[in-house]
Amino acid sequence: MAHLELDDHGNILVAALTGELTLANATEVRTELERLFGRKGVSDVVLDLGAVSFMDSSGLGTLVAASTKARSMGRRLLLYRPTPEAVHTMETAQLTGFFPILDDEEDLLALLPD
Amino acid sequence: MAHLELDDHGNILVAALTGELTLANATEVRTELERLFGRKGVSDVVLDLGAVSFMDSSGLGTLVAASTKARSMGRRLLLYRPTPEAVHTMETAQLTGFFPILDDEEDLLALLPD
Amino acid sequence: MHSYEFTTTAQRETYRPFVRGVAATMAAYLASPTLVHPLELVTAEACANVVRHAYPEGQTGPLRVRLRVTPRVGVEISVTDWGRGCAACPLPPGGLAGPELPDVPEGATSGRGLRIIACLCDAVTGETGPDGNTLHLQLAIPEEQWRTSNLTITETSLSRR
Amino acid sequence: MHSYEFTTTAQRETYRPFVRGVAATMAAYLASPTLVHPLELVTAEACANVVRHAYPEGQTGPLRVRLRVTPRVGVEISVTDWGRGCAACPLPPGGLAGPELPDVPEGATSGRGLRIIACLCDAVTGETGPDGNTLHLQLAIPEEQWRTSNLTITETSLSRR
Ligand SMILES: Nc1ncnc2c1ncn2[C@@H]1O[C@H](COP(=O)(O)OP(=O)(O)O)[C@@H](O)[C@H]1O
Ligand SMILES: Nc1ncnc2c1ncn2[C@@H]1O[C@H](COP(=O)(O)OP(=O)(O)O)[C@@H](O)[C@H]1O
Repeated sequence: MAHLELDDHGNILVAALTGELTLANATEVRTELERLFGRKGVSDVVLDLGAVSFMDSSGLGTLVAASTKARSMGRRLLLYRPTPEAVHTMETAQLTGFFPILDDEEDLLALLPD
Repeated sequence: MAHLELDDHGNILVAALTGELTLANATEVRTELERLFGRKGVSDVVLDLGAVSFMDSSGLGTLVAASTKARSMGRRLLLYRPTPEAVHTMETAQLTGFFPILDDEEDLLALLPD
Repeated sequence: MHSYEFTTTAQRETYRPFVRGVAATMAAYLASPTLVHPLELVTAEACANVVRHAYPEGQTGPLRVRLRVTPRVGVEISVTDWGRGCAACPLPPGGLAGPELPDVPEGATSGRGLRIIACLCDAVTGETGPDGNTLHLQLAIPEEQWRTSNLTITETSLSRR
Repeated sequence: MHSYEFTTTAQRETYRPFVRGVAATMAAYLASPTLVHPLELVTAEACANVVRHAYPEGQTGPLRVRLRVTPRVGVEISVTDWGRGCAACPLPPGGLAGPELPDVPEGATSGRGLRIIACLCDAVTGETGPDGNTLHLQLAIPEEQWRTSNLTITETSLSRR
């Protein structure tokens, strides 16, 4: 796990997930996301899903739970470049619009204060 | 299936196989190879295995049979760029040395008369 | 028709290897790997339900998938458990269809599995009895999406460039 | 230990989809797809033998693979048929080991399946009886080749380039 350096103005954290996000590891991912939100100074967590090859409704449920908890603390969970399959899963699960989605690096950099 | 033009000095035919070469299609491949050797003017058939993702001992057996038949007619079956997996399968089947193997394009062009 | 049967013990640890096996068998019939995703997803959702809901908390039991492939037509995936039965989720008599399912509340952290299944399958029926509780998923697959042959011989003549 | 069972009817048409399913379940445990090849190959050879030799010409019968995965240790693949039995190929009492097998004649078009199996497996034993004819293949897999987790979170801070 890479060491984290939050930069001065940045209270945005980018976390990349690789592999799968399913029932098999949903609890593990949720714990990890809550740990990230618990970091001092973190306002937004950007979850990079670019390398997530498979996601099921249990995986999605974990993201919903983490996002709801973050919102209740005035923070945000954003999803970064989900694969077409992941987008499709979210659509069939009627979850489009629930998460802020960043499609590319431009969207990501737009989050930064000037 | 692409149309074949044998060039003037060339009586070498390059045939590319894609997919798998297994028990499931061994008979089909053997028929096809015999058809190629039956072409007028063909002396060598170079079988391009670069895109063959899986090969089993039945697939190998088919190549041995086709090669033996070709030899009996004074012709040759050569294998072109087998994948590392295919080479490994040939090794464990004790078939190294049985087929002339062309590793790359240089080997292939060396077949041509000057 | 080609038939395959897969069984394991329903556990979080066996869920993904098991579903990947079923998906790979289906993938062997299809022209492109991208077509596999919806087939894998519906299988995964039905198997996840067995892992999460079929057997009492802390216990486990068998999970079986029967796969029937009718080449150039479609597949039927039947997922069976021998647990408490789907009394909690009776399927409508005519089977499951997307529009008949209640909407999932926005922030709900569960309840999307059957919706995904209903949305991606052409027909879903269920059955409960001494032979287990089975969800039958049917998916038609357009003819051009089937792998026609896993062999193509292309011929080229050899000449110096 | 995780157990999986796969069954189908032994046919040329079902052979590859079936073996791909078994291989994908094993692949789910491994760090790299390249490690799957020997596992898939030995499974394929044992299943091809059932398709080609177990049942009388023109007939078919069941083919079953039982897979037992002991994470961080290895796998055992048991391939069973209910055909004529391996009377034609009695395994040595201590199981099958490469050097004990007769060499395959150079131009032979068959007879390499058991050799490949013996060469790639750590232990091979066979058994014939009313419960079928089974070839048990055991393969140890070095600890570093197992997938440790299918999740890695890497953190980076966001800043303008
Ligand atoms: N195999 C099963 N055995 C028992 N109950 C089930 C089974 N499958 C589904 N259910 C019930 O149906 C409900 C809806 O399932 P689903 O839509 O997949 O959402 P979720 O699993 O996230 O709750 C489950 O909460 C459960 O009560
Ligand atoms: N499941 C089986 N049932 C009956 N006979 C078998 C079985 N597996 C192998 N055999 C016998 O063992 C022989 C050697 O098998 P193998 O080394 O795989 O070579 P091949 O299958 O190419 O002949 C076969 O020819 C066959 O007679």
